[in-house]
Amino acid sequence: MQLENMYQEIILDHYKNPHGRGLREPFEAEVHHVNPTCGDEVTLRLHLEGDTIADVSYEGMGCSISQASVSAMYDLVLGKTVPQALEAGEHFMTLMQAKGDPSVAEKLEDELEDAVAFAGVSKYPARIKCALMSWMALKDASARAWGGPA
Amino acid sequence: MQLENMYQEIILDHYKNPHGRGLREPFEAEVHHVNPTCGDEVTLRLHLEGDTIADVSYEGMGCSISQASVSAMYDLVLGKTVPQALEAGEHFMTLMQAKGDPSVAEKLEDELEDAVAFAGVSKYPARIKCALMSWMALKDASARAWGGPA
Amino acid sequence: MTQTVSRPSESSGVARNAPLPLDVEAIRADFPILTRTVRDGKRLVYLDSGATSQKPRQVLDAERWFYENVNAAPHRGAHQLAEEATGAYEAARATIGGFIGAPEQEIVFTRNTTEAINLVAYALSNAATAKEPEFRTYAVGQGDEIVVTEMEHHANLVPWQQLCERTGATLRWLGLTDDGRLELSNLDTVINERTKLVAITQQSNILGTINPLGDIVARAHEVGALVLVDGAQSVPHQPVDVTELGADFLVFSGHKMLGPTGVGVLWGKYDVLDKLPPFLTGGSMIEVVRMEGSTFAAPPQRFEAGVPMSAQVIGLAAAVEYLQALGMDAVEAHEKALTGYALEKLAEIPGVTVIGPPDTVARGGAVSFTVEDIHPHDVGQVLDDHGIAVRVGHHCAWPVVRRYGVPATTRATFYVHTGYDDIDALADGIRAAQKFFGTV
Amino acid sequence: MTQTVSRPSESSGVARNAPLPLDVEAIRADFPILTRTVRDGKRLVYLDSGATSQKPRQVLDAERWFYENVNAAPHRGAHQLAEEATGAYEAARATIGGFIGAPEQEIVFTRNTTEAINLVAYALSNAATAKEPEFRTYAVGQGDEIVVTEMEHHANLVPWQQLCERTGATLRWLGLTDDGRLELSNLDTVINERTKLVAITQQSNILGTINPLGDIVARAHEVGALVLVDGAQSVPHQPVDVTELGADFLVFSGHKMLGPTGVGVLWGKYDVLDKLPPFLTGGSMIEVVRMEGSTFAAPPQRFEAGVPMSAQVIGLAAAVEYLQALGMDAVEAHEKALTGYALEKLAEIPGVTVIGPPDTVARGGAVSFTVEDIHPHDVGQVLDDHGIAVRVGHHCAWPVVRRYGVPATTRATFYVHTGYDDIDALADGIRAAQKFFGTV
Ligand SMILES: Cc1ncc(COP(=O)(O)O)c(C=O)c1O
Ligand SMILES: Cc1ncc(COP(=O)(O)O)c(C=O)c1O
Ligand code: FES
Ligand code: FES
Repeated sequence: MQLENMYQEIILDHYKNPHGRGLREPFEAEVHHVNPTCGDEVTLRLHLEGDTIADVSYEGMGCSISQASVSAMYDLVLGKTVPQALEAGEHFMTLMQAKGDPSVAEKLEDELEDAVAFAGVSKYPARIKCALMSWMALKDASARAWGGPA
Repeated sequence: MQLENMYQEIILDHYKNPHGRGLREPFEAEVHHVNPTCGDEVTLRLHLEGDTIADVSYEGMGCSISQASVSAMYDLVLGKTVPQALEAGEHFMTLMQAKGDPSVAEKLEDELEDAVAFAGVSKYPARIKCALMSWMALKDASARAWGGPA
Repeated sequence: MTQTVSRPSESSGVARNAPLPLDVEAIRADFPILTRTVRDGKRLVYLDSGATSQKPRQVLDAERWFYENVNAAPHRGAHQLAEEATGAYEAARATIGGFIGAPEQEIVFTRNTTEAINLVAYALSNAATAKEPEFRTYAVGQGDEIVVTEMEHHANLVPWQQLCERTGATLRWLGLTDDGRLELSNLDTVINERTKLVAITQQSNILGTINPLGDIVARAHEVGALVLVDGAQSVPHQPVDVTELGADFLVFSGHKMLGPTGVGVLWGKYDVLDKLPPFLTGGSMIEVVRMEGSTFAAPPQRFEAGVPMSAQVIGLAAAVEYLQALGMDAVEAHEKALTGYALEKLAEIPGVTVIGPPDTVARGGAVSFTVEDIHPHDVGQVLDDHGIAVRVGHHCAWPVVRRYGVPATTRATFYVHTGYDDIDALADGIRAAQKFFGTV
Repeated sequence: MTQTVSRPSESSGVARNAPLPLDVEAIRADFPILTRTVRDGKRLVYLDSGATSQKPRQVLDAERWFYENVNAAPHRGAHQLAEEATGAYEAARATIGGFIGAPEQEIVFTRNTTEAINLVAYALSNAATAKEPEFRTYAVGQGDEIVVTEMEHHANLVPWQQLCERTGATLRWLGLTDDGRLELSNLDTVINERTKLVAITQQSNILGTINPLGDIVARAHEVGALVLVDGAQSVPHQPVDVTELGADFLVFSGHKMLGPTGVGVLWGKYDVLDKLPPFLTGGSMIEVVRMEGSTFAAPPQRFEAGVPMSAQVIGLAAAVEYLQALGMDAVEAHEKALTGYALEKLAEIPGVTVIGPPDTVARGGAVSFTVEDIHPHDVGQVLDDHGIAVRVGHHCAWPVVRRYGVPATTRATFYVHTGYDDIDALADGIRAAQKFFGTV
């Protein structure tokens, strides 16, 4: 069984008990992303205080991987500055391109916290988009809410 | 060498010395046919006296087979009634579908005269259209010039 | 023929139905890919023939024979290879036409069903701007209507949306009932005097529904509309005869019926084809070309521009011969038996809901389902881990999943090499998924 | 590499040129079809690669590998086969892109060159009716002009005539000089501020001419026009790099470059592709589909509707690798040597006239000729009887034969397996035709 490799305990926990779920006010940007291959979607709101992410609230339907990913992302980026969050997004992208290489996951463990559990997903090309959907939404929302360092 | 099979002496004679070539008056119908695969063409005029083909005059460019075919057709249909000529056309079509079967040619020898020499052409699918071009033109011209038995 | 490969599954309370009409074991031996294993040595249980079918050796051999012996551009060239290639290509056209009861001059080769549908859709908008009066017969424009159904594959929906966008025509559609059938109560208002074309699938790729085409064709022809039947999921799985169908167009894909990728078919009534302007233009479909303008060949050449997918056409003819040797009645009966068995097996599993007709009446072998509290993709992932290949998602029929209030489904589809053992594996796999995600 | 298979022909006064750059004997061993005989046991002398090329074993094996091991619909399905099929398909895209110096997301797969050109032509008319503002960027309409040349293949002429018919735009063209070159003296008036697109071949399939694209691309971009280069006869025969070409689109066919039938390529600059509306619509090219309307994926998926010709794409990548192993510089040099030799050999025969540039300067290996007082098809027939496969007719470039006042030509084209012996056979065959028809 290779299944446990992808569906790590941490992932199933986030899936069953998502952190930060629900759409909340206030917010500076709201985006809606769709995964065209499966039809799953996420609506994501971003609330900033200065450079800092004060809230990420979201709603949507999707598979365990996409739902767990947005929950783990919530934990990871809350309280970070936007540049820090975008950097984490880059790390997560690197993890998704690792094709299951454990050394990549090892190196990113500190940066990605729970989200490093998604390492196994990178062995299943059809699921990478699931894990990335919320990160793409966050990037998009950041671009709208935040003009970058002035 | 199978070449002689297709390029019968009779065919080469008609090609080098075509019978009835040239466009003449009077005529009741003029048609222009093109072979789209090679670009060759024939212009054909039909002159009737009553039911009888009094003249078939033609001009055009084309390969040896097409040129010899129109010349042999001229000999065959001149003086025939339109229904007789169309019947000869049917026989010629049968010959072209014979895939080189000599028994077909044998049976049609009386009806087709010189034109039976085209039997060898039926073994070369790409050349069948060459041999048929003038017969198609004649059929077309007959339909225009002649309303059929009233 | 007897079916020996599958043994009754111990866990099942459902009695096996009669022996399957096809000799599954013998057929499997013809499919090289079925000897491979997946996910660490598991037998490949291929239940995704609805997306694309696997190919028997006979089809691969036919293609290779073409390339190694007669490869040349058909209808171009006066040498022996070109003659033989042309002969093989046109003989294949006759074989494929014969399979659906059509004369060869009504068979147009396309890449797939999608291109065949687009061909018709573009011909109708081209008709509106054609300079040749005879090509304007079927012109579509403002005030005209095109009718589809809510169960169409995107391939039989989006091209008509786009035709409407190009021409100003309006798209209308027949809806669906709760049990996966067409809502026909408003047939006579949806299809009306303004309707120019009705495009409808014969078998739904997601619900399995087989539609009552007779009534729809009759109504369409009553108002003078053309009818295009999407046979992508019917022609591979049941006998289809265009003379009985009564439609104007039938489209299907080679890759879904044991044939190669890259070849599909548009059948059209000759008189209709003859009045349509060309779609793709270029070599081999012309009559005379001048810089100032061109005229076009008669069908089917008018619709086959450029050097064609010759080897694939030859391969598709071999696929047709393979199916004919099995007999399409037997293929249909085989899949009906499997479908009945699958519906029973799935009904036994708590939490599993089939989307589509619940029994085998007017129903083909596409079995879509949801599993309570597990996302379809996660179900598919567990099945994959067991070596079972299914499709997950909206199956290119997004409006259907939306209609039934689910985000997506997991879908199993059957074919000539499918046996009871494959369906047992599916049922066991679903139970494993429930266990894995802790929903039971 | 040395060339041992051909011996100097006794009858020839022309000295053999240097040893050929490619090892013809070794290459021939890769092509199964070259072992067959034609017309009662004669060696097949295949001089019709310009129509379609033969396929090496490596290409046929790659296709078969795909079918026997990973066949599934790419980008559709969550099982291992679908993953592997998608991986192979996208890896092939990268390989084929690399061959012309393009990133993979700029490579769109089509059936052939013809479809690729039609894709662009329809996208430009669809742009005029698109509801999305960004898709209207390149809209073509009344008052706009499309520019082609008089040497285009029908595939690069008729689609533009039809685009003009659909939109009311005007077609203009560059003419030809007596020695088979483009007439460029009026370049600046033919390509002007009204020009929306210039479509031009890199190598003429009938004259062999290689066109000076640099000047034409520069002028087109000066006036803001797009440039489409027809690479059907260049990409198989010479190194082509899109970054050096400077054009916006490049199109070519797999079957002319040792690849399978049924697959072609549209390369487009990403920024241009991104602003084009879709052409064929259906599955796999969408973003969101509702009954009321749909949105579309980014390129290249936007232009690849339906289940693709996956196996053929894999086969084309194998063909590309085969050509890369030979080296495209060597392929070009090889054909140049053969062309020079052929032009000399033909010049020796009284009554033979070459239509096209008389030497190898800016000239590829399509050698078209007429033989005094013998119709081209009759020449071809005698050659065929000697086992020599050539093409006869207007070669889908009817305006060219009309321009040079001949009804048609006989054409020999060369490729990697062509040797001096093939050209000797051609020359001998022409003499035999003259003898047979009694013109000498
Ligand atoms: C220059 C040129 N353009 C376009 C084409 C059309 O290619 P295809 O028939 O593969 O679409 C050809 C060959 O037929 C050609 O030689
Ligand atoms: C009902 C139906 N129509 C059309 C299509 C499109 O077929 P293709 O992708 O081969 O063009 C499919 C399958 O994908 C289908 O199931
Ligand atoms: S299956 Fe849709 S996001 Fe995972
Ligand atoms: S080659 Fe043109 S008619 Fe014979």
